[in-house]
Amino acid sequence: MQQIVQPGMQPVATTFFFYFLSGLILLSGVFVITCKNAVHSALALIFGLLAQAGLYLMLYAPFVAGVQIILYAGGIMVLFLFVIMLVNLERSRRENQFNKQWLVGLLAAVALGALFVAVYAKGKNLFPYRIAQPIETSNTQEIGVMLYGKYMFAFEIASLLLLVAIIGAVVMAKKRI
Amino acid sequence: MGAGQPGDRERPIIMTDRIMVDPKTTDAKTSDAKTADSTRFLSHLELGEPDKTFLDTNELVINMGPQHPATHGVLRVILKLDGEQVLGTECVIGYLHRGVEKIAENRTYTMFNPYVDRMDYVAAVSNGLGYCEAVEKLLNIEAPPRAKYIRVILTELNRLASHQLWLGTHALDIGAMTPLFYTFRDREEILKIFEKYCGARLTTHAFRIGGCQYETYEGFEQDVIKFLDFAPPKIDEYEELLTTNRIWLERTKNVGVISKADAIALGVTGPVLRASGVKWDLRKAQPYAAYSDFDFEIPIGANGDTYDRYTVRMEEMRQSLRIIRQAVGRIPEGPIMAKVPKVMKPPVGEIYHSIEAPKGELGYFIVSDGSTQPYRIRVRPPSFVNLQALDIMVRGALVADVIAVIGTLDIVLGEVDR
Amino acid sequence: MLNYVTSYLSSNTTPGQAGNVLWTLIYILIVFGGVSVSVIAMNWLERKALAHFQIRLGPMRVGPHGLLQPIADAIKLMTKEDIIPAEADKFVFMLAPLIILCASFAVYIVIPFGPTHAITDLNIGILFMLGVSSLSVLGIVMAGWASNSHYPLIGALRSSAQMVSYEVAMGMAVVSAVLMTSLHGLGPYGVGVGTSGTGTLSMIGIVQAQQEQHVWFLFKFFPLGFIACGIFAIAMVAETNRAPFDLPEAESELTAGFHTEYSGLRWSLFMLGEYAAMMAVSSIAVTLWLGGWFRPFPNTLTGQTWDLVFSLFPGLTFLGLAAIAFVGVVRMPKHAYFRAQTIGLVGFGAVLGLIGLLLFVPPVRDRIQDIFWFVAKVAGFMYLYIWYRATFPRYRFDQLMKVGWKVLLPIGIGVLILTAILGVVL
Amino acid sequence: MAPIGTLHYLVVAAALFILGVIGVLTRRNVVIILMSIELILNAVNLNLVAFSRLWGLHGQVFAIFVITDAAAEAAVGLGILIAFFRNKETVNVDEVDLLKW
Repeated sequence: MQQIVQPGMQPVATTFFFYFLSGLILLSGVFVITCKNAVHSALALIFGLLAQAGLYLMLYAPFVAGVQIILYAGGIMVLFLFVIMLVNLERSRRENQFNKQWLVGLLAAVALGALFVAVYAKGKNLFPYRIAQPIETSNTQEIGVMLYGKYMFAFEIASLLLLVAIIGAVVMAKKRI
Repeated sequence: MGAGQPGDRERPIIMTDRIMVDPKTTDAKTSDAKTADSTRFLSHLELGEPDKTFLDTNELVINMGPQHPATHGVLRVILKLDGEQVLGTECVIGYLHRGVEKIAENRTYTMFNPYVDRMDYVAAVSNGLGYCEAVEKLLNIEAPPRAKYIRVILTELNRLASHQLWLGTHALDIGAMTPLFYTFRDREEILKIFEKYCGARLTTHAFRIGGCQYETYEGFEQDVIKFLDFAPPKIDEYEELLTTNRIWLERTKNVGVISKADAIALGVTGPVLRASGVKWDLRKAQPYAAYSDFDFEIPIGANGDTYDRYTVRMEEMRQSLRIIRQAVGRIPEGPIMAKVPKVMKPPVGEIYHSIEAPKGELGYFIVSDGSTQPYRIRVRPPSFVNLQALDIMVRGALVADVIAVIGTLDIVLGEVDR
Repeated sequence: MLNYVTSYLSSNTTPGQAGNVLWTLIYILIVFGGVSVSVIAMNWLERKALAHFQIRLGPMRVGPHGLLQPIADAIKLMTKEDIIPAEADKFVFMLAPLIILCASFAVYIVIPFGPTHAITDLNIGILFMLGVSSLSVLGIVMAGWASNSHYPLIGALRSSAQMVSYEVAMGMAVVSAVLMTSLHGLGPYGVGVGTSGTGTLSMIGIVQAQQEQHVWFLFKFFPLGFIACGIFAIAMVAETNRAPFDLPEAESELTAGFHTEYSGLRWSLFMLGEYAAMMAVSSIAVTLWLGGWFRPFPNTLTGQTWDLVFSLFPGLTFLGLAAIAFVGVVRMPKHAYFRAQTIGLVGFGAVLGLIGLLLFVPPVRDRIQDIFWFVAKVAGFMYLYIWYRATFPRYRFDQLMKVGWKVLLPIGIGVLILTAILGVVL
Repeated sequence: MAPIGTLHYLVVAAALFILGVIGVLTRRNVVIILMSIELILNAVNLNLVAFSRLWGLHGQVFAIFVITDAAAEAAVGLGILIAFFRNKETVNVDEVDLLKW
């Protein structure tokens, strides 16, 4: 992305967009874990994912944002919706949505949160209160070079993983193999 | 089947609807473990206990119709699906039941004649022909040769019209919109001839017992000859759109296959039977009207799939044109009406007469008790019998194939329900 | 303030890149308004063209030659009762058409109608486009599920499977086009210099690459670009759920597929979204393979004369349309009943003619040219859509999947690999 | 408001992570548990991308790998879910308490 540095043409209201998008993400996260209906959860998650793509754009990671939209919102979530529709049970909506260990779960989460707070409070100075300037005009090419250069092996492993996942999913879901 | 079972008269009913009953299903009603209302109609769709294995989907029951754009009227098909695959079907009919056969018992033979037009309303002329010939057989009279020729011409024109309507709707079901309009354009020419001849386009009531009511109008032959020149390029046009179309081939080849043996066992007739490779056409097998005078081929198929039924019907259109061309050149002179008593009182007895309607064997079984009204009339409608084959043809196929097969069976609900 | 307004006009970039909010908003309004108007026009054109394919006249009653029919339809749909089934999931039911609409309109953000006539130019433009257009499947799935009815559900399942499958083949075709941007090979039609450039994902960059290489990607590495474009052209029909891949809304099988339960305004939103998506994917195809906004032969037929000749086309087109309208006026029956229609048609022709004359004015002529050629190319694709619909029967679902996975995808991968090899060799 | 720094993103990511953990630990519906896992992965991605602003693009590359992983996980998880649902007619995780069936 071309970084425009002319005066008066700064990206508008960065702070506002950050709080708006992160609010959207957290709100959707809350909906995901509280909605009775799985489809509503999935929809909330989709909105969260889209908002997160917005955050990636703000972080000058357009390629990751694009991949996020295509793969997450357009692919994985469609798969989720697909499955929810296949297994949608009227019954499951009337049942208790939370399991018996919800108290333990909450406590664990609070403990985790406390840990995060402690870590961030302690290591606050490690994270500069600024975002680094854009590294280069277009980092999509850079990512491509990295993927096919330095991370070649990891890339191949990932493709192998996907292949295994495809086979596994087919074996699991197909009635007659 | 709820269609027109007459009440308990003294005489036993001789013919019953030949319903193909799956041996498994006959006792399905007694073992009714089914309580849910949705499964009420599915008695014979239960294919035994589904094997509950580790990887098993639950089945989906879907109502196709009676208000569905592709069931050709008010046919209701209950589909039991596994995903998109059809496990079984059950046809629920009777939504268009008007009690035609019962009405016949309260009408004189002449009065009942127009009613038969309303059964297969796209091939009304054939219906009339079958009825008139059956009553003539009962009365032991014969229509004069001129009347027979006029009958052949009109019936074959009607066969063409019926096949054109079939082609249009069948193609529309499979998703090709355009042939519908082409066929309707050309069918219009036939209907114009009908209108000029007898004043009606659809329910023509063209024939009377003993012959024809109307003499041919001035220029009838020219009109027919004009149509004979008009139609063949149009039929080529339909074929051009469909016959070699890849998608059409994929949608119709090996879809809705019915074997020779199955077709015969189910009593299927008409193009559906011929497409399975059985060379059976009543026009040749037991010629009626003047069909023995003409030279024509019986097209047959090899595989009994939807594509074969399509090609058979397309060829039948051409053969019909051939028959008409032979007939129109040599319509004999003479009367068009045999000597028929004013009050028809056929002798006591029963008669079965069948003709080759566009859709198959159209039979009339008439029982006379010697009065002016038939004691009982039973119609053997081709659509009704052919519809039985639906289940065999679509098992294991996909939902889209059900549509294609219903289209290829060429059913008319007016005839199925009567 | 005035400075702010004019600063964009003098800059040589899109308003989004210039960071000019005012002009961005203006462009958004123009593009979205234009798209909505073209959807209405497309509606009328499709009905008329389809009707003439099928030896009928199509709409003839509302306005001369049914010109006002889409407006009448819109009014009818807007005033119609909005039915929400009792068992439906109301929130999702109401949200679904909006999602489809937003997804198909958001694509227009990056479509370059000209070198500066785009709302913005992302450097992941084509990726963004694929992503956003793939979001419309969510709307379909939601609509089908929320209706709480069998046929919509099956339609939704079909369509989600279909769109996800064809996206893969589509992606392969797009990737081969993107690859071509970095390969300055000397194809049979290419006269480009053999410098190795870096590829680009930006829509404007892709079109400019075609200019630099002096070849539409349709003709690059001759059969390869052609095949890739063909794959895209097939996959885009499937993506937009149009005949012969209109299984999700197969009328004869599933009544109306995922929008069976919709009526009135919400249904019209689906239609709006569908047509907007059709035009959007056609625009992608034009951008990737047909040279985007460039007029035919920008490199061979150069010089002032040719520039002038080609710049006359927009005006001539409108004058031609006006002429057609006036022929219609002449052929209109001379009867009192048709008086209002005749006058209407005269007015319509006059407006078209005036627009045509306006387009001959030099400053307008030069600015409008890019947009004109782009729209003309898109219109070609739209005509293909209508043509398909009139000609082809509908695929069955398993055959559809077969075409997507077993035919288009392998060919797409093959084209991609061959493109890469040729790019290295040449 | 203060300018947005890396820490802001980290806090959002941490909150998202905790939400995901709560979802995984307390919900019964397997589909929602899987979605909560997606939340967790997304929180990680946000961290990675935020850090990539400071220390080069490796974070973004890694985020792409995480997305790949999420796709694989969703496919297999949902496959198992479908197989499970066919057998037990339930999607509740605490009813999956048999080691064989």
